[in-house]
Amino acid sequence: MNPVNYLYLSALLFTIGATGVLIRRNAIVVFMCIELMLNACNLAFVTFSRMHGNLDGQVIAFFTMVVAAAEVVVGLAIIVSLFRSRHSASVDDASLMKL
Amino acid sequence: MENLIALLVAAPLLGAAVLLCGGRRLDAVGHWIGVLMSTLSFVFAVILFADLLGKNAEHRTLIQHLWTWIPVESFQADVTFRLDQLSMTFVLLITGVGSLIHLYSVGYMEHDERRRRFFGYLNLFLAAMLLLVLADNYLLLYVGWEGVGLASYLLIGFWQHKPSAATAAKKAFLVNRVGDMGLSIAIMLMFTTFGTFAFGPVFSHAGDASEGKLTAIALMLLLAACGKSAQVPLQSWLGDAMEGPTPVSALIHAATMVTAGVYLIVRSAVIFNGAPDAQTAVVVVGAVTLLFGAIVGCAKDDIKKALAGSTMSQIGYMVLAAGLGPIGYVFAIMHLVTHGFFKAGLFLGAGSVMHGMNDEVDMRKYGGLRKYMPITFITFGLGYLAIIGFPFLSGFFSKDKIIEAAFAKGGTEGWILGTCALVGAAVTAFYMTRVMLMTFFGEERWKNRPTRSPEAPSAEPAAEHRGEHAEPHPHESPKVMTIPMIVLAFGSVFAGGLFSINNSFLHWLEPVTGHSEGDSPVSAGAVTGATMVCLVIGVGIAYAMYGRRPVPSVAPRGSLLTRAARRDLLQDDFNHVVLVRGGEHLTRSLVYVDHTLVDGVVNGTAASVGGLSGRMRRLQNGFARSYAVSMFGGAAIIVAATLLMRAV
Amino acid sequence: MSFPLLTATAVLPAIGAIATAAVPAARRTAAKWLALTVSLATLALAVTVLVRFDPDGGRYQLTESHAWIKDFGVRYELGVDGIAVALIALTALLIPFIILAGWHDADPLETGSRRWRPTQGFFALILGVEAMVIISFEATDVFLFYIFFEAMLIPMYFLIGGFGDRAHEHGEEAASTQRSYAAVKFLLYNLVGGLIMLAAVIGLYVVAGNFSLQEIAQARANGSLHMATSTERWLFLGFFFAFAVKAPLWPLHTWLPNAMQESTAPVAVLITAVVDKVGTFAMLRFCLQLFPEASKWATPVILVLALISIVYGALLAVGQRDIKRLVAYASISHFGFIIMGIFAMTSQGQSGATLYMVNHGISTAAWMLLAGFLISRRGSRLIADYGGVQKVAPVLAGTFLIGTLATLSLPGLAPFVSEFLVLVGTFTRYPAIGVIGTFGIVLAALYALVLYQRTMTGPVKPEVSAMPDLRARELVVVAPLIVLLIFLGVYPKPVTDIVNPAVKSTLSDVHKKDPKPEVEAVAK
Amino acid sequence: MSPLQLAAYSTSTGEAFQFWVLGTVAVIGALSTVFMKKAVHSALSLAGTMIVLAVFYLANGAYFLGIVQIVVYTGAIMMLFLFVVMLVGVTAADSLKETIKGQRWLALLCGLGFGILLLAGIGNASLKQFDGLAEANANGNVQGLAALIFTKYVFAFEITGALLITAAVGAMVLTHRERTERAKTQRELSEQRVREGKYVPPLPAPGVYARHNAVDIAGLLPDGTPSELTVSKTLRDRGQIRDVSAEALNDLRALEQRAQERLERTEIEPATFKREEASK
Repeated sequence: MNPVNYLYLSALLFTIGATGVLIRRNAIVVFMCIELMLNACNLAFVTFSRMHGNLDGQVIAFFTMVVAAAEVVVGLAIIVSLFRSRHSASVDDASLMKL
Repeated sequence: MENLIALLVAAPLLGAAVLLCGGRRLDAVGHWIGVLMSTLSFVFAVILFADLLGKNAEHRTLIQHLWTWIPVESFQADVTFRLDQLSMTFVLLITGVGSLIHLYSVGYMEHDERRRRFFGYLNLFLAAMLLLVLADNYLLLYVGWEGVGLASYLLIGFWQHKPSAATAAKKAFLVNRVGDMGLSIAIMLMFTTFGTFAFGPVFSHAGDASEGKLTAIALMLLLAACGKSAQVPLQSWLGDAMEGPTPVSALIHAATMVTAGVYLIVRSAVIFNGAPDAQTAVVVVGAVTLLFGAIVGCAKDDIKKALAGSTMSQIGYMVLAAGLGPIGYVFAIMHLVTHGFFKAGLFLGAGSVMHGMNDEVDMRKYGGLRKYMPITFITFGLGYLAIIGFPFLSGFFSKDKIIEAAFAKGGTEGWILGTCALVGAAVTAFYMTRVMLMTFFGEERWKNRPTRSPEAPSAEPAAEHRGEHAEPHPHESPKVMTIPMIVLAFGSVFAGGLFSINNSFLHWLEPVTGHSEGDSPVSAGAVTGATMVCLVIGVGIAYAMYGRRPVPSVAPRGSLLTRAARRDLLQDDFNHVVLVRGGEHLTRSLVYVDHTLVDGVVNGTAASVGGLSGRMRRLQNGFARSYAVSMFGGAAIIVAATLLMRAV
Repeated sequence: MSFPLLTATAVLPAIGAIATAAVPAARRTAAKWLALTVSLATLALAVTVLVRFDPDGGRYQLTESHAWIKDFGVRYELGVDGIAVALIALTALLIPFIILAGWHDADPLETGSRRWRPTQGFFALILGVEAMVIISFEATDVFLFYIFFEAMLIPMYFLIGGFGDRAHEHGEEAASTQRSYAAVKFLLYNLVGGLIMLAAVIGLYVVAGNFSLQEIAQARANGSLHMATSTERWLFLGFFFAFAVKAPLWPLHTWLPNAMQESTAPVAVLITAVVDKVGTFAMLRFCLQLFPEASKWATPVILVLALISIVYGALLAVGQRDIKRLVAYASISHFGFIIMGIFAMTSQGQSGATLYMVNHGISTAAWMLLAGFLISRRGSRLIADYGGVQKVAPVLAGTFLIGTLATLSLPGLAPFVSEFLVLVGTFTRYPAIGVIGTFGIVLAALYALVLYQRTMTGPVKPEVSAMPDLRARELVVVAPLIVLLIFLGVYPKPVTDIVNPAVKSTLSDVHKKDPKPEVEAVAK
Repeated sequence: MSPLQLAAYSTSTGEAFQFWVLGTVAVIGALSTVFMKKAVHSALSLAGTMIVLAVFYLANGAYFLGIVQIVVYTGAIMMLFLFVVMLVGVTAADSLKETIKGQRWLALLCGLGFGILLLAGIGNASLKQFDGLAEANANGNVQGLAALIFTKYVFAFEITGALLITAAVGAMVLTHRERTERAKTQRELSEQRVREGKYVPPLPAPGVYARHNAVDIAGLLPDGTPSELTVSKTLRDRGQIRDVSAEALNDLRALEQRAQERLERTEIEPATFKREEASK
């Protein structure tokens, strides 16, 4: 098997995640989809690391994880406070930006 | 001596400034300031005249350079005055007759609360008119030209609370502006042709220019003259201008301003001499106007309008003479001067009649006034005799010369012009006799007429101050008014004779205008005889129609020609329909076009951008997911573009 | 280093504007006096510029030059030629009158009105406009000019939109709506013009590598800077469009009637007599000097447009029912004359056009301010609402008549000199256009006299019967303007002496010489 | 081509087998993350996908990351998700029904297009070189990573640390509610209720007679209609009220029918009659 397949898988997962972001209304699920996209990227990084024979890709994936963790913390905090004030976790409810 | 020239203009200008800016404080003495300033100017004129007489004919041109007015590269306009025989003649006429009319106005305008302003305007007129005749270049002449137009505007509209007066004033100014346009184009043409528009260089180099250019310049000058001198086709304003106070009609619209056109043509003699086609146009205009004015004068019942028609006709004579070239220039000016006397006298007489008749202007409501106003009757009568060319009065000499000159033009042209002039003389005799008979002879039609209802607007609002009576009590005017009339009557009687002794006037003007005797196919005696025959015919018909039969106090319907003549031969109607109505429609539709089309295109663009934005705004629905789709789609497109670029 | 006189002339009103705005709200009168004092001081500085300027000296004088944005070659470069000096003097002269005429225009309205009228702001904005206009006249750096050319729109926008006539026939709400419409229209028109010009300014930088007017003009003259024909034409059009909107030239004129109609009379004067002059001035200074060939290429079209402006503006003025709109259309007609004079490319035409800018400034100021006094008395802008004012207020009517006569270019008053020069200048090169332009003077007489006749003469209308005559303050505003009109009409030489050399160098920039007369009647 | 290089180009059969099986699982997990109706199910699916990914990391020689993936992601982050799901509860947003017009189609189109583009891009790329990590991992994977992180990427590492702290503080700020005013006393609250003319007495209790005392069942009004006021606000917002009024009436009707049958009475139904009256 050619390891390029990992990249195909990564692309597939990324696309699924992106589509999920677009069609789900529950903010938590949207968030999960974003995590899925990040993980897809990580897979690609790890694969690239293997292809190039150095560990830089893994380091980047590591950073991605850290950043993802930070993002999840803040994002979930936002969801919680949003739910507190609006009693809803729907991203469509936060549509005050329209004219 | 040259330095006096500026004072000629300065005196009345100062008077005007003082009177117009002085305010109510000067109300009590304002009119005397006006008279003083105009008389002062006359005195200067006499001094200068004496000085000129003391010099050789070749040295009778005085130049006074005051300051450089508009210097732009080769365009050099100076404020420079030129006093030569021609302008001297005019200066004397203007200041002399002007001073007399100033004096007359003191009495005539006595009860008008705005008399100070009236004198201010009169002084302004004098200044502008003097500037016109003294200017040494066409641009400065143009200043005077428009200046007299302004004064005329102000004076015609002096009783501006009357809408008719205000409209007449505006009309006069506008029609004059059309003429002014001609003058300004003529100046531009001169500038492109000669590089200057000062009299000296232009006249000395006129021979070098092509005939086409000269014809163009001359035709434009003719247009200017038509406007100012009320010649066909720009004559329509003069009749309406009679809305102004009568002294104004006498001074501006009879004696001086309206003759400025003749001055312009005679002054530009060199140019006209080089443009025979333009001269033909001038004589045609003169001949047509002479008949036109005469016909109109026959039909009018308003004494002032009848006189206005007469003025038009007489100026037609002058223009005709001026168009004849060197044969006629001198006679044009001579008739101008004599006409200045007798027409001013006639108008002052008419003013005096109106003064005594509660400002009634309709001659059908006069009659038999000779008993009540003897001085007015005599002076008016002398003016009448002068204008119809009664032997050995002023008009006889000057008009006869013009008719002779017309025949002297030679060929078919000469015969046609001469005949026109003769017919004009007959018609003149007719309508002037008609005026005379209707006013001073016959039954007293002003008696026992139905009282005027109080609501009816008075013909001249000054009447309000003099007390409105149901029936007028004709009376002689005060001395301050009759003295000028008597002086003018002297002029009407003797001026022509004086000028003709030894052809003194001819010799006086010849150095400026040049002169040549035409070869007349008819002898001078024959022309005089024919003129006399015409005169008798005209007077006879008038006597038959108005002396023998009672004059109805309401105008009969009259023939088609009469009715047309009453309406100024329908020229006003033509103007109204074509120019006024057409103009109104044009402006109205332009306003519409400006609003809907010019503005509409821009507003339409704005509206469509606005509409598009409104549509685009819907995309901003506030849903983060929608925005995310856009981003995602955008990203996809970018990736696709990158791939495509790499593939290519 | 010598005293930066030009900077001072522009900076003083700017400081004055800030100081006026900073006056506490309660002390309105102090703010007014402060603004008036500053404007008079600016006038004094402008007179100093006028005196220090040597007509026979170099082309640009009193120059100042400092590096500003080095990376883009933008410099703070000032300098004046005769044309600019005349216009700076005009601006500095008119502002005190505008302030004085608008003395009560920004007073708070009677109780019951919800609108807030910041007096300080009104006068500060006027001074701000003055500063920007003056620096636009002084700038010899294209970018510097552009900045102030555009920045002017901001204070003007607020002046138009924020302060209108006190009375309005359709009530306060309608007035407010129309006012903001007019202000937005003004802004949009000029902004579009300005943005197109910005593109051209950037294009010029790309081609020339710097923004200095003198350097570029010099490089163009000695051939070291070559521009492709099409490039030059596009750049020219970019510049010209902005100036034509500002000027305004038909068919880009429709913002002016709205703006003048809705603003107060002093602001209307500010628009037409001062701000619009920047447009025509810039045509002379930038279009002709930077793009001589393209200017010549576009001349026929521009002349025809100018001609249309003249006739069209005059005809529309005849058809107006609103006094201020009438004045606006009259101004459009007059701007047609100015543009015609500029593009006739003769010394008479261009000197006449410059003179016309000055004279039109003065005459329109007099006419419009008097119309404003009239309107403020009756509370209506409609011509039909007046009649017989002459009888009630003779001084007002008399001065208004002089303004009317100046508008129709009566000889003896200043506008005649310039109008005739423009016509002669055009006629020598383009006789047909000159002749049609002359029709404009007939039409001018028509609209001007119609206005005078309908408002001032005739029977006295009951509503105007109690109208007071001119007050002392108003007379102080009008009298000097009228004196100036007469003086410059009789003796315009001081102005022509300053302007002529500048026009001569401008003409040599476009390689044009006056046509020779057919007959050499004048010995050289 | 040496066997070593060949090894770099292809992997062992075992790995291939593992990839195809677990890859399928990962895709299914991802799909169910997106399409599961309940957030809890989504979270669980995601956790599954992540574990699969962890295995892939291990397979790709990223031993450290594989472990971290399991510990941090699946262990910590996914638990956090579940915790929030619990906090927020099940909401109406869980419905898969689309509310924005055309959104779903656009999203699917974009997703499909993007996916195809990505796959095509990868397919197009010339990914010939495949070095393998044998050399890099010679001193151990963790040591290799540490060497990089603390030398080459030390600044990024530090900054990431700062980011983490900031995120922690940020989360705290976001979720912490500071009282800006004094809490109202019970007295003040009751006075306010009276002032505003709101429902003054204590709220009615949920439940119907003694038959249903669950909190999600609305109490019945005298005429038999359920009163929403009796149910707690949270349940109301979620739309989780059970309506048992019909049940009670049915029971009543059944009871009466039975009584009728037993007592052989003819029916007079004043209750039904009244109800109809009331419902009008």
